[in-house]
Amino acid sequence: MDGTYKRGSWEEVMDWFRKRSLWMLHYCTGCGAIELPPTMTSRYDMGRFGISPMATPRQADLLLVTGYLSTKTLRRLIYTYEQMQDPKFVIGFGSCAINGGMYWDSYNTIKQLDKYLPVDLYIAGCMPRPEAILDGFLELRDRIESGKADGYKKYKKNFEYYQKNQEAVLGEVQRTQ
Amino acid sequence: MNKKMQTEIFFGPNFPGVPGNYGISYNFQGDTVVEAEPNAGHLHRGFEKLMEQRIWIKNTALVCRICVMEPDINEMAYAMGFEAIGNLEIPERAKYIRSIILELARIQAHLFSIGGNCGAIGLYTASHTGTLARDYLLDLFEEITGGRVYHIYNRPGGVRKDISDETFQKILDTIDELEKERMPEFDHLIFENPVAQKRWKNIAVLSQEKALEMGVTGPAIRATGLPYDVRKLMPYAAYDKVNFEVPTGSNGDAWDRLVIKRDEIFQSINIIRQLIKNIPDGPVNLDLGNGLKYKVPAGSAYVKIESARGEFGYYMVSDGGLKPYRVHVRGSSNPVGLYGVVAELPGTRIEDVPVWAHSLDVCPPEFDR
Amino acid sequence: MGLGVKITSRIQKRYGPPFYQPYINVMKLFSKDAITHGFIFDFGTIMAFGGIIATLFFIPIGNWSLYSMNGTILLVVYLMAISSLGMAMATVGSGNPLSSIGISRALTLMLGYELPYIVILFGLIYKYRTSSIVGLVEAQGISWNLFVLPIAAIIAFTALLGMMGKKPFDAPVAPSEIGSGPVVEYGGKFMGMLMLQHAIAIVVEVGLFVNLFLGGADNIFFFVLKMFIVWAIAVMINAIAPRYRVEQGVLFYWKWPLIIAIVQVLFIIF
Amino acid sequence: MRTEEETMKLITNRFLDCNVKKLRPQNLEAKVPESITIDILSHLKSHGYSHLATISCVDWIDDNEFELAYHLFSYEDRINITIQTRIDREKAKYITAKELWPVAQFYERDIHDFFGVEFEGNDNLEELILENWNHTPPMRKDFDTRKFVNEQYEWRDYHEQENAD
Repeated sequence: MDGTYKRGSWEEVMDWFRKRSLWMLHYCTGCGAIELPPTMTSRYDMGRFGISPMATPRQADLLLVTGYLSTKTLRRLIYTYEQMQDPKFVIGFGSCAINGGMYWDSYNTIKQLDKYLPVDLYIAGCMPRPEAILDGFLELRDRIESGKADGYKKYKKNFEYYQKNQEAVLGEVQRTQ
Repeated sequence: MNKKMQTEIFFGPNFPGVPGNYGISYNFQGDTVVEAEPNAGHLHRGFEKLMEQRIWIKNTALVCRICVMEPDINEMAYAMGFEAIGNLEIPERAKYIRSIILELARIQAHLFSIGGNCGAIGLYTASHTGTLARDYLLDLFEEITGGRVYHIYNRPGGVRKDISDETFQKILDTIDELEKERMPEFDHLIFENPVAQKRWKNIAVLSQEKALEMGVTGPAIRATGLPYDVRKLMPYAAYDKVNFEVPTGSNGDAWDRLVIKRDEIFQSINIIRQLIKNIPDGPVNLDLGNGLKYKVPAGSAYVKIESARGEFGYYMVSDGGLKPYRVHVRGSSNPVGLYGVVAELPGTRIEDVPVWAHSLDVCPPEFDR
Repeated sequence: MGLGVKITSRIQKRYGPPFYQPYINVMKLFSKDAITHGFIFDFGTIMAFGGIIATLFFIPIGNWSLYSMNGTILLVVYLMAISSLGMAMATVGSGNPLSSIGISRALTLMLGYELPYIVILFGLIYKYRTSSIVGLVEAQGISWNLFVLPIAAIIAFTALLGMMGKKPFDAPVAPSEIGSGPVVEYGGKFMGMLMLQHAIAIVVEVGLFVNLFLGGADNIFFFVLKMFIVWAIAVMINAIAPRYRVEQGVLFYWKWPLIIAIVQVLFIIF
Repeated sequence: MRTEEETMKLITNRFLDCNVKKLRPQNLEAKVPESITIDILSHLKSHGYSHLATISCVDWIDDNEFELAYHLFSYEDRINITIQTRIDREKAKYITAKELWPVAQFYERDIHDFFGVEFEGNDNLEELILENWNHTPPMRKDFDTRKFVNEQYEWRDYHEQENAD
């Protein structure tokens, strides 16, 4: 994070709106997805923070990587990430996104998420509880407010670094525009 | 059905209507699916390879991560396989507690799948209340085992720790509340809803011969009228000491499967009551000496138990070493998720693909392992 | 709109988002950049948006109404078709198979609910001998059409559900089957414009219903109150009803409402 | 409702050198030579063993053989039979059981993915679970997953806190 960059007042107003209505992409990649329905529904309701699941990457601006990632899913996740609109944020769930977690010696899961996608926030816990997920969302909101959540800018800046890592694991990755 | 009239759709991994991380790419003409192809493997973590690297006791923590909806089923099957090869006899009380945990897991899985089914046809209010009812059961699990969803509780040789009396009382209260307030609510909202009935009746029909030939088990085969339930066919844990009947349907469509799931919740409730009423006391698990050095004698065993979705089998082979030689997991939605897509989907309408997937309970981590 | 989401979430036993949430969503969407799919895509969206605003002019809101010459009802029904055609052009331009299925469903559903709706409108025109909405509002005076022709009001309400794409008939926008139908390819700004268009469409349709059947109020406040009541009922039905398949929806419309509508018209003529 | 002993006789009197033994109540295990497995499967299927739970494959690397285990279950007799056959590890080829149980083609495809066993008669054997995987099939004993992981991915470099107070 290169600290808060100089932001015009218009950007701050926009961040206030972006903070209030985060649209989460309805794509459960790993085992953390079992804790999402309780967070979305009546008990730990995340709708009251303006976070609602969206069907398509075009409309969503928050990508949840719930748990581990197999190489096959990584390829599709990169396509999804590139389809999303620009101020986009990525949250990594659980220890599997940080250092491979319980499947550290599995041949098919990736070990570090932020070598392939710029991650703004990690939520700890091998399948974090709904309260932890909500706390993670609130933490992301404060980061957006203070302008620190700028993963998407980082992705543009050192695109070659990410591309090199992705090619290393996946072989040729087809680029959308 | 010439080729150029068809368009291809990836009902793929990133899609709201799909149960879990799994893709079906089908091409359709007009409104009906012409041919479909499963595209599985997104959740493959190589469990069987990892299990060969870890000693016997360590695998219990790994095993419950295989199927996300029902962690206890995997722990139980692994423990039973472990005891089957070494033919250990676990104490009576542990058997009772194991059955209670399994029945609670079954209720939770059924509530989740009812919620999922309603989500597939757009009745979001029911999926909200379904998940809410399930949440109270997760609190119960947290009370007993410490974990919300992954509770590494059924250890080989018994159960990790005993259940105190007030926890039993809490279980009984939650079940009564579930039966008295939650289930009637579901009946009004889901089962007496004319529009829902129209969306579920004779959709995704699975005939009896096809179900038998495909090796489908669980609510899907009971919907076609055959009362096959592993708890009755090969009783394990404390199921032979409990009387319950197996609900069956008639014409094997999505509606019958849902009604069966609903009746099974009631059956599980009265099983738990019977279990808690006459639970013997005594030790809760077999002490196997130092767990880290325990060697299972050479041999192999195929063990199967009744999960909420059907028969869940473990084939375990041990060559007498510290680590299991080979463990093969047979998920209960294997036939449906892979072969079912190729055989059953052509001919259904597009709107019914998610209904088909949810009602037959396709659980992708089971066949990806 | 915001209150609608609040009511649905209350039914689902949870606190919904704050009632001003739609405004925040729209502002946020305008702050995101969007990917266009060529000229047809942009033109279609603007056309849909323009069509709806044009329809808005002809609906008398309270006692203020812009045009009160004859034939406004037919004009309104025609203009409403314009906006959905605009959206259809945009989605076809976006080239995603999912959205083309969605839009083909929307048009077939439109066929479904237009038929009984038009039959009833003819009934009304014939009864009051005037085809301008304002004329109809005065003709009702104190005895609202709701009580004079109750059956027509119920059928118009079901058609209203179809028009707004509320739950029993929201096959075109079904998220679980075709990834939220026509709006699959709509990015930031386009999505914002589309949400505004949807909000104004609701105002138009419910306003039309209130004018025709609830006697249109004399000042703005009453009008908004009536619209809210009708809207709340529609939202409650939306919360508890699952989704019809398209052909079930159309069949539903053509089976009972059409027959009753024809009976209603005959009843008016004699 | 045949008991275990009758089922054992059902196999032994029909086929010659296959020893069937009873592991636990309601569980039988039959070691069968490679040549007659498919006939035994169809014979059992006609006698009520209609449910094929799954086909598993075990890699006995020290005696250089793969072992295919077919798990059958009969709803009438409530007996579970595991038919185990040994096939050579190098030229790993076997006949498909697709005609008896169409669902077997996907179990065989799964085994082909992980062990590299060829099944004639099973037309689509392309990758089901893994994606463009060109190393040795992963579930074989000679594939070491930890060595593979270390050279495929680098580990996060944990910089120790200097002042770990």
